[in-house]
Amino acid sequence: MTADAVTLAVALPLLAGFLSPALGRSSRTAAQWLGWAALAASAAVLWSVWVRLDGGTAAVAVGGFRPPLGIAFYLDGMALLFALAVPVVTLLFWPRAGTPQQFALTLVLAAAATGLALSGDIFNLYVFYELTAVASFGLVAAHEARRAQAAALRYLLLSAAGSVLLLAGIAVVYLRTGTLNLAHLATLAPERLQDPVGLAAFALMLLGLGVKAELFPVNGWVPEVYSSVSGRLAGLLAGLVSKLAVLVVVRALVLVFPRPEAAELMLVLGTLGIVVGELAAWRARDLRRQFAFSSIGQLGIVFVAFSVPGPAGIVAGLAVALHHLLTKPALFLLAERWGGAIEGLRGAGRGQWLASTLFILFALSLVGVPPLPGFWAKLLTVMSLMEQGTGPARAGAVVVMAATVVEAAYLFRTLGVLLARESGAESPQPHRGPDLATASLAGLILVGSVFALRPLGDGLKALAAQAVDVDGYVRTVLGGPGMAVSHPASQAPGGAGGGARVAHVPPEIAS
Amino acid sequence: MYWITVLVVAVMVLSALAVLLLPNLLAAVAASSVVSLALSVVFVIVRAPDVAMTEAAVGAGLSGVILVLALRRLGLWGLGDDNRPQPERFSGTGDDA
Amino acid sequence: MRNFTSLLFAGGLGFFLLVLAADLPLGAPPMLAGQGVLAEGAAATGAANLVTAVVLAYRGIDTLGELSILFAAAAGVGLVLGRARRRPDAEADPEGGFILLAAADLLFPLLVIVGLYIVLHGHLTPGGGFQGGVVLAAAFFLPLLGRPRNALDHAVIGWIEGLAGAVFVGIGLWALAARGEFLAPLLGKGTLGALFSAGTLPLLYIAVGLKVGAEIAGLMSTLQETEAAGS
Amino acid sequence: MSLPPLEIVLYAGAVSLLIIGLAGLVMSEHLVRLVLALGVAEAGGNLLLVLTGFRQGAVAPILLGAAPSGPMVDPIPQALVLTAIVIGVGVQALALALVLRVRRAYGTVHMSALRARLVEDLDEAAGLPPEGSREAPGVERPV
Repeated sequence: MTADAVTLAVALPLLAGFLSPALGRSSRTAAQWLGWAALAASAAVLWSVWVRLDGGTAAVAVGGFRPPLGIAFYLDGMALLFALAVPVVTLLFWPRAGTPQQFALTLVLAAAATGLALSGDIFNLYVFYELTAVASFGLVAAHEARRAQAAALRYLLLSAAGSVLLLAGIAVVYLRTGTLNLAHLATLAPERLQDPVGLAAFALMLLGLGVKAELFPVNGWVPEVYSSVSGRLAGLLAGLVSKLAVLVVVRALVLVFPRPEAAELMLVLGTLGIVVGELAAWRARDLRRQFAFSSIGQLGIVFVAFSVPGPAGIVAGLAVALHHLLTKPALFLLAERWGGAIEGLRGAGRGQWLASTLFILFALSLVGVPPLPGFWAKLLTVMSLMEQGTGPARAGAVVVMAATVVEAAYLFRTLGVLLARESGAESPQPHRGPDLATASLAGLILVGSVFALRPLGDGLKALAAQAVDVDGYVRTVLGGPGMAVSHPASQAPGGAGGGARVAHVPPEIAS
Repeated sequence: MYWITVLVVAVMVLSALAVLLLPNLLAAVAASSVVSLALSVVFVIVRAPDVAMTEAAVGAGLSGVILVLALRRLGLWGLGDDNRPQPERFSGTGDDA
Repeated sequence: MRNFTSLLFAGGLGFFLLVLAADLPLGAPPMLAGQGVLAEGAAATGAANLVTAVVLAYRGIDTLGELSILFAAAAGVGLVLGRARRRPDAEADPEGGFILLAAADLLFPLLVIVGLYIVLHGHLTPGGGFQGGVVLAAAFFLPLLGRPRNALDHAVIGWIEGLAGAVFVGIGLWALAARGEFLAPLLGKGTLGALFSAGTLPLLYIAVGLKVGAEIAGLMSTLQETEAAGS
Repeated sequence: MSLPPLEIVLYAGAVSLLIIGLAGLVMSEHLVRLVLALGVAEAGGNLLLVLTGFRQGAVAPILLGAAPSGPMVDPIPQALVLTAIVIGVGVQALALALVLRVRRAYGTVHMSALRARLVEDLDEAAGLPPEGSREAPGVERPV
């Protein structure tokens, strides 16, 4: 299978999604199997491409148009890892009880998330980002409870405002550079985006993408949405979708805006996110919102880690992000099992030993207790921050460590309540098995990774080295056979055609 | 040409302000359709006929119809002052700030 | 207080964007990718309308994403308002007046023809699947305003939008099988400016037009059928 | 005293729409007006994007006859805006459907009332006692 087939990973779930509601009118089961088949095929395609590339990188010109003109998909380890996570996690968190419409929206969400991981064109990323957004609004609003609709509306308005900012940021970038391709932008950025205007464009895009990534000033929707929807959907949004938005931000930071100011902006917003999220989680009085706020805090750590330039930051960020991708959805499933106010859970964990063990495991890893992966992720983050040595980075490291203490405080408090000896007023009924199966799977992977720390670390380092290799990215996307023939960027930007002109000599404006 | 552009842009911006400031929502919806129409004229001026057509069909036509349908279902189909009548605890402070 | 900070924020952003203007190459954009499309777009795709060339060929997957967004929005509206929840008072809705009814009947064939024309000439003149689709949706929705009792059949709409979307993806997959590239242009380019030219682009636009038309018609009739919110 | 060039007028118009729309989004109270403000902001963004391809004295990017009759404007931003407009109307329809549903469920069309009731609802769903004495709910939500 050639790398070009990777477009199937986006196209097949979309195809199944389009047909699902119509098919579901006659047979809901058929629609469900169609969806599973599409996701499985998508995973198979991505897996075979990954095996074929064998640690290398590749670019796919969608439609066969050479990249600066057409849209390119870029495949490296980081992109394929997250793209592969999409169908797998979606299958695990499939809305089994849903309607064909919900199947369709879930499939569309999966296709869009895969696109976010693979695409190398900023406007194409915007389209996929909007698609994830609209699909998740629909999925949130599909819940019967009226609070889900209110939460969806508030989420929609915030997210749409963010999208306008993102669009404005893209417009500024396009006006400055005349291109949308990330690789092409990477070649032009040193010359055209290294000034306050470029920083402004990054800030606009960061705020726009930050809505999904639960970044500090634009995350008001998080507690409302996560505590109104089913644990499966909350897991999908918190675990998967937020990580892919972060991935897009990281690509933009590495390729297009490699300035210390841009990284510092991310560091500051991430730090504020940690502070606000962890303190709110500490104050929260019910399990769902505690996990929602903790998710904001964890995403803050991810942003802080990624703000460190170079491979060290990428390794740390990937470690925290993958760890959170594993633990938080499982915790949301457990929260659905118990649900409700923390005080009402007194003694609920006794007698449900598997669930309680899993909860303890995830809580310990989230806090960062030594042998577990969460510890290594946080250690990497703090070390890379300290190595950077600037004032804000040190402050960030201190905040990450302080956040650990707060996390320990509230998670152990919750744990104490769950395992308390005396029973609460009413003992909540345990329900459905499948949720526990998914959570157990996550737990097994978590424990298994303890014994594979070295290969995992090496793998992450390889991914990070690839991800920061801007020259490699540019060569792969723009330098392919038959692509460099009349690449417009190779002409001097001052003289090309009648219209191209360098930014700093605009006579009309100077007058 | 220059002054036509200035005039259209002025109409567009003033209608946008009207969308926020008119107390009646039906009037505000009408103003938002005027924004879209003026915008589609601007698109013609900047040599974007495809976009102009889309903006006129989608922005002014379709979204106007959807908004009006929604207003009808909300029972706000009238020319009164929509900021007051809802019997609510938090009445519309700051709506027309 | 909240208003004050908001105003401050908006004012700051405005000031900031206006300052940006001094540093932006307004009116003389660099157009690096744009020049390329202008230079080779017509030859590469066979479409006289270069915007169509970009929409369907160079950035075809954007258009697929856009169709999916409209699809997801329509599905979301269906989920939120609920098909089952038909307005109990719909039967009591009065028929429109003579003028509305006559206009709807007269306009229906006219709008269908105009809509199809716009869709079919998308690769030659301004317009295309999206604009034509909206006109088609209007053609089918207008009679509904006059006769509220006749509802559109949502099963039919569902099949049209599903199949039209499948056709779009299917043409893409065909290109993947034939040329090894998803959504690559197929078939002969034809003479520039002829109705039958530009290979698969007109077919893609027909799929877009049907899908957009079906989705918007379904969306509007769902809104029309839902019960009044206050009741 | 020379007049500002055409692009500046258009750019100012686009930025004004963006600002007016965003200001409306943060300040409006009525849900329908929030949706309208969103539409205005999107219109501004779209105009800004189209302007990135505009150049003086160029013609529309459509080939009439054999040879192009002079420089053309950039077709790429126009294609992008076509996409953005359709996305905008989809989001708007979904938002209005949600407004209708929320109005039916909560009986309010005002944002602050909706937010307060949503928080009450969430507390109730979590089995928390409706507590008035809880320190300002605004502190708990990071916005």
